[in-house]
This record gives sequence, structure tokens and C-alpha cells, in this order.
Amino acid sequence: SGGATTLDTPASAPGSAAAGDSAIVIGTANFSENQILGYLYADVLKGAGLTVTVKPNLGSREIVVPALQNGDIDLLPEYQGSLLLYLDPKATESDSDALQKALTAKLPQGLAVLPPSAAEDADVFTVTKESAAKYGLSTLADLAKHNGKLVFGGPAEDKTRQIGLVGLKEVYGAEFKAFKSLDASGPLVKGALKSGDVDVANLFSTDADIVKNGWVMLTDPKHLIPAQRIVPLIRTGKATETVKTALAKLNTALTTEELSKLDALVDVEHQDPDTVAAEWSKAHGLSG
Amino acid sequence: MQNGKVVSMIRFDSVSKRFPNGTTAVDDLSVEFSEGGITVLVGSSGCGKTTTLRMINRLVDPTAGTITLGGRDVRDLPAARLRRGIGYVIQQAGLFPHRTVLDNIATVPTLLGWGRRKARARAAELLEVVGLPADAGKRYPNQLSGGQQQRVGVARALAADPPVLLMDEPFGAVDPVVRALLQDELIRLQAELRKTIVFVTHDIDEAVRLGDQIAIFRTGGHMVQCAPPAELLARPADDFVAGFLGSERGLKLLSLVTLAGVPYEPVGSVRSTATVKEARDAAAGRWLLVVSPDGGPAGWLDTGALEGLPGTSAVAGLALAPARGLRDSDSLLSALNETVSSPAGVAVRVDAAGVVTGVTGQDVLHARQRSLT
Amino acid sequence: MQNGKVVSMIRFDSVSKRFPNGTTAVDDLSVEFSEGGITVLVGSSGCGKTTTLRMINRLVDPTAGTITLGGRDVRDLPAARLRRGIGYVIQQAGLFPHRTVLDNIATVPTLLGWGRRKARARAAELLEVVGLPADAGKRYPNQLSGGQQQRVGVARALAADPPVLLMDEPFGAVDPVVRALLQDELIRLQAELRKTIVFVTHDIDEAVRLGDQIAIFRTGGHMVQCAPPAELLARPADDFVAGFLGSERGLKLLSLVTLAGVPYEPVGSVRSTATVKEARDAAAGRWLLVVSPDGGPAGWLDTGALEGLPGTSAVAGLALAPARGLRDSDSLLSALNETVSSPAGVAVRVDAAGVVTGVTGQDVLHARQRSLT
Amino acid sequence: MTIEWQWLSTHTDDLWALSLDHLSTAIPAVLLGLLIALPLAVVAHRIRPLRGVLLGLSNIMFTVPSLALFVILLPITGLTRTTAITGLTIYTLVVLLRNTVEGLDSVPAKVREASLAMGRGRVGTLLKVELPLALPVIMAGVRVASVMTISLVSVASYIGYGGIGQLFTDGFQRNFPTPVIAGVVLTLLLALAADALLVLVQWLCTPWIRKGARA
Amino acid sequence: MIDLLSQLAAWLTSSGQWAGPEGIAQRLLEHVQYSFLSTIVAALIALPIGLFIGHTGRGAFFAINISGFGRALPTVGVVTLVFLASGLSMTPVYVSLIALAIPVIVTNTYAGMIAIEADTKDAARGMGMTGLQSLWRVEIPLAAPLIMTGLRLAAVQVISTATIAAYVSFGGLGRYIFDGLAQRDLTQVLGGAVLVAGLAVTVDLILAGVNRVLFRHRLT
Ligand SMILES: Nc1ncnc2c1ncn2[C@@H]1O[C@H](COP(=O)(O)OP(=O)(O)OP(=O)(O)O)[C@@H](O)[C@H]1O
Ligand SMILES: Nc1ncnc2c1ncn2[C@@H]1O[C@H](COP(=O)(O)OP(=O)(O)OP(=O)(O)O)[C@@H](O)[C@H]1O
Ligand SMILES: [Mg+2]
Ligand SMILES: [Mg+2]
Repeated sequence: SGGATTLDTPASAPGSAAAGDSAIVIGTANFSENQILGYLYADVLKGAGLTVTVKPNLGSREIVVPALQNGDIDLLPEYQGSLLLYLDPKATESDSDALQKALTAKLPQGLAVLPPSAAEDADVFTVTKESAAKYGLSTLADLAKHNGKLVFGGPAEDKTRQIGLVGLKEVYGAEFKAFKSLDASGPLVKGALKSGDVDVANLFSTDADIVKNGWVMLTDPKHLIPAQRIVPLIRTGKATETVKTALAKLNTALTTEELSKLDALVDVEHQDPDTVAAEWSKAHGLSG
Repeated sequence: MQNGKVVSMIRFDSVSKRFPNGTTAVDDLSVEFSEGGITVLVGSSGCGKTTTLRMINRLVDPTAGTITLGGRDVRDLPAARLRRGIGYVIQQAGLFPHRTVLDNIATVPTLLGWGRRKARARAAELLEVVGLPADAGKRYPNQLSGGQQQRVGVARALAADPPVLLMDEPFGAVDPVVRALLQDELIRLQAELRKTIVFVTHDIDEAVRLGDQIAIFRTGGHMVQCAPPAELLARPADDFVAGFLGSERGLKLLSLVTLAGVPYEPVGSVRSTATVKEARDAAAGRWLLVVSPDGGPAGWLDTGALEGLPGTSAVAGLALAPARGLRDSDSLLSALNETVSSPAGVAVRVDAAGVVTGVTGQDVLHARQRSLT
Repeated sequence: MQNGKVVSMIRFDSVSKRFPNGTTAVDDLSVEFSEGGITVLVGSSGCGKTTTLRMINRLVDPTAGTITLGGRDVRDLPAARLRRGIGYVIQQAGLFPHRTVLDNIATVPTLLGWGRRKARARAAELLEVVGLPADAGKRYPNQLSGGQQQRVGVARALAADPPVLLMDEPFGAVDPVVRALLQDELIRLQAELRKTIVFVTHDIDEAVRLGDQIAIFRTGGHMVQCAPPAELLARPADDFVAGFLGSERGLKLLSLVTLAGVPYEPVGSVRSTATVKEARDAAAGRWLLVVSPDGGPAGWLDTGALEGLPGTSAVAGLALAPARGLRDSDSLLSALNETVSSPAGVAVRVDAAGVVTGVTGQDVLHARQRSLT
Repeated sequence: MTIEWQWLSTHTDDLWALSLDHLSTAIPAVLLGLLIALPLAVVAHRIRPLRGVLLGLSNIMFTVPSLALFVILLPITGLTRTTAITGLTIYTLVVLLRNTVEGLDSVPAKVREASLAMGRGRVGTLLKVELPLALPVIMAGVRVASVMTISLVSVASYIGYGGIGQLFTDGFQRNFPTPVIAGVVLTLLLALAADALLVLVQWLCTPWIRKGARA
Repeated sequence: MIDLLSQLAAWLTSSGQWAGPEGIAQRLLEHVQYSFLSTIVAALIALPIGLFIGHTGRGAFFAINISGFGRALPTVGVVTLVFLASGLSMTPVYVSLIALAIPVIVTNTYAGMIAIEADTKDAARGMGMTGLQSLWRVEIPLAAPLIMTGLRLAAVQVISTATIAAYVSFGGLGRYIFDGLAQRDLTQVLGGAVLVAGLAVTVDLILAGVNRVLFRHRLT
């Protein structure tokens, strides 16, 4: 089956080295949505007749992007806003087109982003239904009313970056009682939100648990949070017409809703990312 | 102690020990270890000596038979109580390395609840008894030499003044000179304390020297013979025993018999202050005994060396062959050794005060004959 | 071997060894170890015996002086080459535990490049020489008893037939019986091989038994005396040496002198097939020697036991006290032991064929006197 | 917490592949460690003053948290298996070095001396006598190092070479205990199998101990 | 590289870095607290087991194998597993650290107990000590140096592994490593590593010193 955890997809094994330039190595970060995306990329590229290897679960962006630069991998599913902030922590662009432009400008030599997908997996600042009622929270602007009272939880990097404490203070004037280093929309932050250890949590919008638990996503009237549409980040040498065309087809077909469903299949139903991806691309006639 | 003597006879009745792995360490042993005496167990390695010893204080339980101590089955007492009443000297000392020498010696008194002060005082006393300097008490065992450790082992066993002492090759680890010293001390101590001692060794000379009674074991845990040393040497039960006793068995026997009663003959002698002329007059054969002013033997003078010397010159200053004076308490063996070593072929006899009384020659051998009856 | 004898004299010239920690292990030693003989180094623990030995094969380098082997300074050869030419028997064998007995013995031949087959053949040969069964060759050292390991150690040292053999307490770890056996074997071997042997021990009896020459060391690395055993026993250089030789020094000396030349007297005897009447007629004193059909001594008959027996009944079957026949090659000490042990007070002498020739009594002591000149 | 047996049965191939991947990090690490430890140990054994330094250094390296070590190595060796292997090799040294030195120490002075006295050189003595006799202690070190390395490999999942460790991250993120349990059990099995194998190797290599029934 | 080192030095020495609820002092305290508690609890569990096995000689097989088993247990796996079972708390951290420390202490205690010479134990019994007296007065004091060594090894291992607390969102010096990683701040990662190693080495040296002082007379 070649599950979430294998190193190589079975299809990639023979002759992948001999295939030379036309062979593509896809890397993914260590969370399931990124793996699903990696396998989706793989499926459509294979459908286009290319030789593809997937190296899933390589680690965080900090580990994976340098690997792309090194040539350890060739292609990576990325998110517009986060990628830009990784490249330039001071960036303030937030709408998709601006982001795409900024990315193209800031990417190091040899890397390029292809046109983004319709699907988006944005950061959302979330509170429980109970907190929302208790504190009267519905937008990020409401947070400033309770300065110094609430606890914020998110991945460690939220402490120092724009879509985190810095931006919330700058744009909305919100300040917190404490910051808790947890994970990126993972079990830690969700657990902490559920148990009340944190009041406001940084989650990802596609996370099935948000709906399941009835959590409230605070709206972002001042557009602090950048668009997080999914973009293929690729080494320029590998960005042939075939690749572009194939990925463009996928990007059109994949919507946020579809992506959320796929996430749920993996995270809640415990199906394997590769299986989920394969079934979806077959159903949408993308795997040739 | 008086009390101790009454209850300290050890008796084995058809005792056997078979270990779970099938080794028979002791096989149907029936024997008595007499009160107030030293019984020595000898035999080659693995013949069951240690096992026999350890059955007495129940470190090993026999698989058959009974052992009584002063008439009471050893199993009647709780093991720990029994052991506190029996001194045990372990092969190569077996001291507690983490305790000072004094604390080591005070082990049993402490267990008996004597109180720290009293136990320590007793330990200090024993340190002296076994001939160790008082400052050794504060040291740790590994700061002592092998021989000193052995002494501590003995002191520890004596601490609560138990009527019975079990000693397992207590002097096994030291060189022959120190060993002889430790043996002397044990003999001296025992003359005073008269404990019932069971002593294990595989050195037959040690056994002959120390034992009031010697039990010889053979591999497989059989006791072959148990008898006083003189009887053993004179009448070994079989070839195994005879072989074990060694080829100079006859001479060993001499070491057990004293000179008391062996006749001596008068001997011609001169004072060491005499003149050459006086010496010439006194000479009967080639060798003339010279006596020092206190009456003891000074040495043998070769009268041949007097030739050509002026009669008035002094004997003092002439070369003498050594002569040792033997008391009645010395053994026939040392007399024989003297006879053989002295150029005159006789042993010089002295009285209790060390004054020359005469000489004994061939009579040493005759005395032996008499003792053989 | 002939070649070996020419180059194998060992000579120390003012040799000292001071270890970096300040211990003087050997102090200004000048001595010669004679060719084709056994020199025994004795002395108490730590007196520098091992160090002396190890300077010969350069496991230790002296801090002063020179050591020559057959006239050549030992430093002239590369150490490894030198060592391959000198057999070394290490205290407690020091075998290689991970090699079979055969491989152990073949060590030096292999190093000398003899080839596997030849080296092994030689090893098998030596196994026999030291009296081990052939199948011991395939075992590992820890499958052998202590005594057997010692033999392997000796075999290993002999393997390349070196003219010089250094033996450091080679029989230290075994019990007295096995030890005597190993000594016998060494004596037998040496009679054949005539190596130059330096032998370390702290057992003075062993030294007297084996040594052509004995060097006595004293703590601090001083050699006190170096002389043949008889001289040492008769004339110890000082009290230390005398003390070291032990109190029965005179008797030990007897063990070095044989009965050859000691006169014997005729003895009344009867054949063991004789009748009681014949025995009565032959009797001169209380004890009568009974001779077995082959001419050897059967034992001493107590003539008192004949009383009341019919004259025609046979002597055979009567209780006899044991009698041992002594050959001319036996020592005075064993004769003395016989004299002391036998009820008749005399030692029975036999000729080379074991046939009784007579008895010796007091003459044993006289013979000693004569040997003292 | 329940186990989804269904998941297990559909993922045996993956578990197998992960185990192989796990071993292809662990085995080179131990071998490399041994290759480095042996000469260092000989030096530490022969030159007293260096012993404290070498053992001390390896001890300090051992106290560096493994994750940090991998991260520190990343800029040097990149996102490759080399990083994982290098880090783990450094950890094996603490055990291998100490045991090899102790093994050499445990060779009785008498035997070493016997070898020299027979006329064997220093190198010959090392190779033919000291190392073989030190083998039991060295092998004990190899066993500990192997087991330890096998359990540590999972930390390398942070850089994508965690072998079985991937199961832990996966289970963690999906709140899914089954892969985690499978991973723990699998790691234990691998470690125990490796240990058993090494015991067998040692048994085969040391006939003198095996046959020393009398000792 | 030089760059990194000077940044590291700056990071370690800046006074702001040490103070406050997120400062090094606080993190160090947390780290020590986690490690200390885990080691103590592990010792309370492991010592009796080791002493029992050593004293009676029963369960030796268990003692020998538990060490292998313990070493093979992947800490990350245990933390994850206990986290999934018990939710967000310190439990997973303590469980895995204790699991890490127990085998080390058990095996060393056992080794200390069986290293006591049979003669010495015999002497204790032969003098008339009961089993418990022998244990308290002879066996434990004699095994103490090795027992202490076991505690020392356990403490060091626990300290370097206690970084795991940060993996499940808690404090300690591991925070610097995990946060530094997330914030792409190699200096911080390195600083955390150096602090952990420094703490471990310090504790190791202190315990070694204590050992030396306590058992000085055994060294000769
Ligand atoms: N606990 C035991 N289990 C099995 N066999 C034992 C045990 N203790 C002793 N033996 C065996 O019993 C026999 C007698 O042992 P014991 O220790 O009594 O001999 P020993 O005469 O004291 O020997 P040594 O002179 O060597 O001390 C030996 O064969 C020994 O191996
Ligand atoms: N390598 C060394 N460094 C320091 N001192 C040493 C060394 N080797 C021996 N010694 C010391 O030198 C002295 C003589 O030692 P050596 O081994 O020659 O004595 P020995 O007569 O063989 O004693 P033993 O009968 O105990 O074997 C001893 O005091 C010993 O401690
Ligand atoms: Mg014994
Ligand atoms: Mg020596």
C-alpha cells in the first residue's frame, strides 16, 4: 500500500536513478496534509508519464526548504504566506496575488513557485465556543478588550513572527497573559485548547477538529493573516511544461473543501495519505 | 569458659552432605571433637573439610545424620543465635572491608547487644591478645598485610569469648615464616583459653604441630582416620594416610617427643676464660666444649687448633663451631638435628637455667626406640 | 645443545634496578649463573627475585651495570630475538587462555617461522616429554588442572630448545604432592637436557632439592650468599641466611649426602619361608629381619611373638613391622628416618638389585661427621 | 487506547521496510563507532594520561541531547543519512571506547608478559593476544551500543531518517496510538534480535570460554 | 563557525537571557526539577528490586535482561504513547524518564550486590547476623559505591533526555532546542545543548566527588 510512513512509493523504485533529469523527487514536511499533497503531486506527475519518488515526513520547513536548495529534493507542496514569511520574516503582503509576486522576487536562485491552487489552508486563531461566549469574541479585534488575561498557544515560531504575537499586537493591539509553545495545529495545541490551558489557539483552517469540536474561528477584518493558498515550490530546472501543466490541472481541481475532506480521511479515519491521494486523483481523472 | 568447657563437645552421628548438584561432600561421618582441644581436619582439596566445619555452625545443613554440640542438636537453636556462640575464622580472613579493624572485631559483641563502648573495649583488648599494635584498630582491613588480617580474623572470632572456635585454613594465605609465628601464637593462646577448636588445613606439618587430634579426609568426603598425631605417625591406618604424612614420617614423630628422661653423659669442658694449657688437659677427643661464664655452651673447640700455641695464651678468641644448648622441653628432633650438625656428633644438654649438664649422642635414637613401645 | 652450553653462562656485573617510584628492587648484584646447571634464587616476598630474572630476558632493563649471556651483553640483540632464544616459565603458568594447549606450546616455534606442521609436531612431542596425555593438546588451558597447566608452561618454554631457561616460581600454585612430582620431572629432564636454568622460588626445600647453586636474596635487592646447597647449609654466611634455612638445617644437609661408602654390618635374618624354630635359632636380639624370596626385606619380626608357637609352624603369616631397603643412592636423611622408624633402630641396606646386604645403625651419624670435614 | 489490528495487517510491508531502513542507519553507526573506538582505545590504554581525556570527551559528547546533536550536524552534513549515522556514531563511542579500554585492561598482565617474553612484538601481542582476550568485554560493549543505537535511531525522525521512529511522529500527529505501539514493539524486537545475534557471534568467537567448563 | 561560537557566547552571557519566567535560570530550575524527581522516583522503585535480586540471588535473569530491555525502549515512542493515552500533562515525561532510569539503577545495584565476595557474606552469616542484618550492615555498605555509580549514570542520562519535556510543550532546557529549531535559531539550539551537557557534566562531577569522599577508604 505504501502508507504514510514509507520512504519510497513502490512505483518509484526501479530505474528512478537512471531516469535522469526527467525524474522528480517530491519531499513533504512532517504533517499529514503536506503528505497528502505530496502524493497528489506524485499521482498527477506520474499520470503525465514522469518518474516520481516521494520522500515523505522529512521534517519541518526549516529542514525541508534547505534540502530543496541542496537538490536533495526537487518539489515541495508549500503555502504562500508561510513560505514568504520563512523567506522574509518582515513581509506584510497578505493577498494571494501580492504574495505570489513577492515570492517570485524573494525566492533564492534556482527555486520557483508555480501558480497556486484554489485550495487554501490558512492559519486561524481559534477559541472554544465557551470562551467566545464568555469573552464576547468573534473577531481578532475583540482580543484587545481582554489584554493580559488570555493565554495564547501555537507553534514556537508564533512568538516571534508576524502571523503571531507580533502581528496581533501591531495590527489589533492584542496582548496576552502568556504564550505557550505547542505545535502547528497538532495534538498539543488542540489538547491545550480543549483542556483550557490556552484560550486562543493558532490552528489551520482545514483541520477537521475545528468543526468537530465546534470551535470558533476569529475573523480577520484587517487582513493580518496572509493567504495560504497551496503552491508547488520547485527547482527551476525541473519545472518543465509537462510538470507545469500537470500541476496546474491539479490546482484547479483541488479546493479547500476537498482538501479538508482528504485531511479528515487521514487524520480521523486513519487512512494512509498515499491511498487517499490515489483514490482522489483517480476519481478526478488526474492520474491518467 | 568453665561453662564453655562443659557444653562444647562436638559430635557427628552418621552425618552426610550431598549438594543438590550431586556432589557428596561428606559421607557418613561419625566422630567426636574433644572438648578443650584442637581437632585438625586435613585432606587434599575438595575432600569436604570446609563442609564439615560449616555444618557445625549450620552454614550448611547436613542431608543426613545429626550434629550435637555439648549434647544438644545444633538444629535446636535458631541459626543466628547458635552462630553467635561459635567463633568462626574464615579462609583468608573474610573481613568486612568497609569496617575498621576495631569494628570488625566488635562484630559479634555488637550483635549480642553489648553496647558500643564495651564492644570496642573488648576489641581493643583482643587486638593486643593477637599481637597487633593498638593503632591498627583504626585502619581498614586492606591497609593491613595478609598476616595481620589473619590475626584480625582470629580476634574477631574470639571477641565474644565463645567456647567453640571453627578455623578454616586460617593461616593459608601467608608465607611460611609468618605462618610459624601465627601457629606459635595460637598454641600460646590455647594454653590459656582451652577452647574447643576445629581447625582446617591441608598442611600436614601444621596439623602435627597444632592438633591434639587429627582427622584425615579423603576425596569423596570419607574420614579415613582420626587420632592424636603421635599415633597417626606411628600407625597410619592405610597407605593413603601414610602417603599423606610424607616420607619423613619417622622424623616427624620425633618432633612430638621431648628430651625429658633421655639420659645424658658428662662432658669434658673448659670455661671460655681458660688458658690453652687448661684446654689441652681437659681435651678427651678432637672436640672440646667451651662453656661461657653464665654456664651455657659457647661452642666446640677444635683441639687440633691448639697445637703450636703457647700454653699460657687464652682460649677466648679462638674459632668455635656453634653449639646450642637443649632443654628437657626441646624435642628429640631438634636434639637429633644438633647431633647431626655439631662437629662432636652430640647434643649439648642444659638445665632450666641454661647451664650445661652434659651431652646426649646415640641415646637420642634409643630414646625414640623406647617411645615406640 | 652443545652449542647452547658454550654460550649460556649468565653473568651480572654490578647490576642495579631502581623503579621510577623509588623502589630499589635489585641492588648492585654481581654473580655468575653457571652453564648447564640450575641456579635457584630464593628470598622472601618482594626481595627482587623476579626482577633479577626479568632483567635477563630484558622484560626489565637494569638502571646500572651489565648482564651478559655467553659473554655477550644482552642489550646487543633486539629484545624480541633475544627472548625467542630464552625459555621463560611464568609464575602460575601464564598460558594464553584463548589458545589450545598445543598452540600454546608451539608459540615460539611459530614465531621463529618453523611452519605450522613442524611446530605442532614439536609441541606434541613436548606434551609427552612433560608427561601429559596427547589428547590434552586440543584442550584449552582452563580445562586443565593447576599442575597440568604448570607442565604446559614448562613445555612451552622448552619448545624451541633454548639453551637458557628462566623459571619464576613455576610450581608455586600446586599442592605439595603434585609439586614433588613436578620437581622429580624437572630433575629427570635436566639430567638429559643440561640447560642453564635460573629458577625462582621461596621454598627453601625446593631450592635445596633442585639447585646446583642457591642465591639467597634479602629485601632491598641484596644478594646475601650464593653457594651450592651443601655449603650453604653447612656454612650459612650470616644469621639471616641461617634463619632462612630453618631450624632443621643439619638434617636438611643429610638429604644431600648419599649412603654410598657408609659401612654396613651383617644382620641375622631368616627367609619368609622359614619355620619358627629356624627363626628362634637365627634371633640375636628382640627383632629379627625377615627376607622375602627375592632377597629384599619383608619386615621385622618381634621374636617375643614366637614364644609358645610350635617350632614347626611357619613364620609366614606372623605380623611384621615394616622395613624399607635402602640403596647406596638413597640419602642419609632417609636412612636416618628408617633408623628412627624401624623397631630395630637400624636401616636395612640393599644392593642395586634390592637384595639385603646388611644394616646400618649409628654409622649414619658418623657418616655425617665424616662428610663435614 | 485501542490497537487497530486492521491497520497493522495492512501495513506489514511498511513495517518491514521501516525496520530495514532503521537498521541501515543503526548498523553503519555501530560499525563506524567500533572502527573509531578500537584505535582510540588502544591509545587510551597504552598512554595513561590520554585515557582520562578521551573517556572524558566521549562522556561529555554523550550528555549532548541527541536531537540537538542532529540539528547541529545538519549544516555540516546536510539532510542525509550521513547526519543520522554520524550523530549515532558519536553516541556509540562512549560505550565502545570505555569497554574496549576495560577489555584491554582485563587481559592479565601475566599473559601479556608471557607473549612478550616468548619474543612477540608489541603489535603482535596486541593483535594475537590482547584483542582476542579482550573480546568478551568488547563484545559486551558492542551489545550495549547496538541496543542503544537501535533505540536512538527514532530521534532522527526529526531529520527524516528515523526509521521506525517515523511511526511515532505519525501516530502523534494523527492522535493514533496503533503505529506508536507498533513502533515501540518493533524497536524492542529489533534490539533484542540484534543482541541475541551478537551473543551468538561472541559464543562462536570465544571457544576457549565456551569449553572452559572446569574453570 | 567562529561566528556561531561568538553568538553562542553572547547568548549565554546576556543578562536578559537569564532572568524572567522564560529565562535560563528558570529553565534550568525546571530541568533540574524534572530530572531530580524522575531519578528519585526511579531509585525508589529500582533500589528495592536490585537489592532483593542481589541479596537473594533470585531473579538474576530478570536483572540482567531488564537492562537490555530498558536500553532498547525508545524514549520518543514512550513519550508519544503515554501522551496519547493520558493527554497533555507531565505524566508522559516522567514516565519515560523513570523508565529510562530504572534499568540502570537496577543493574548497577545488582552488580554491586553480586560483586561482594562470597567470603564476606559468609562471614556475616557465620558471625550470627540474620539476613536483614547482613543486608544492612554488610551488603548495602559494600555495594554502595556501585549503587552510587548507577544513580550517577541514571541522573546523567535523565538530564540529557529531560529535553523531551519540551517536545510535549513543557519547560526545561529542552525548550531552547525545540524553540530554536522552530524559530530557525541555531544559536539557541546550541545554547540549549551546551546548557544541558553542562548540567549533566556538573551533576556527574558532583556525584563522582561525593562518591570519592564517601568511599575514600576503599580505594587502597
Ligand atoms: N555449594 C556447593 N554446591 C555444590 N558443591 C559444593 C558446594 N560447596 C562445596 N561443594 C563441593 O563439595 C566438595 C567438598 O567441598 P569443601 O569446600 O568442603 O572441600 P575442602 O576440603 O574444604 O576443599 P579445599 O581444601 O579446596 O577448601 C567439593 O567437591 C566441592 O566442589
Ligand atoms: N614495575 C614496578 N614498579 C615499581 N616497583 C616494582 C615493580 N616491579 C616490582 N617492584 C618492586 O620491586 C621489589 C622487588 O619485586 P620482585 O617482583 O622482583 O620481587 P620478588 O622477589 O619476585 O617477590 P615475590 O616473591 O613476591 O614474587 C618489590 O618491592 C616490588 O614491589
Ligand atoms: Mg575449604
Ligand atoms: Mg616474584
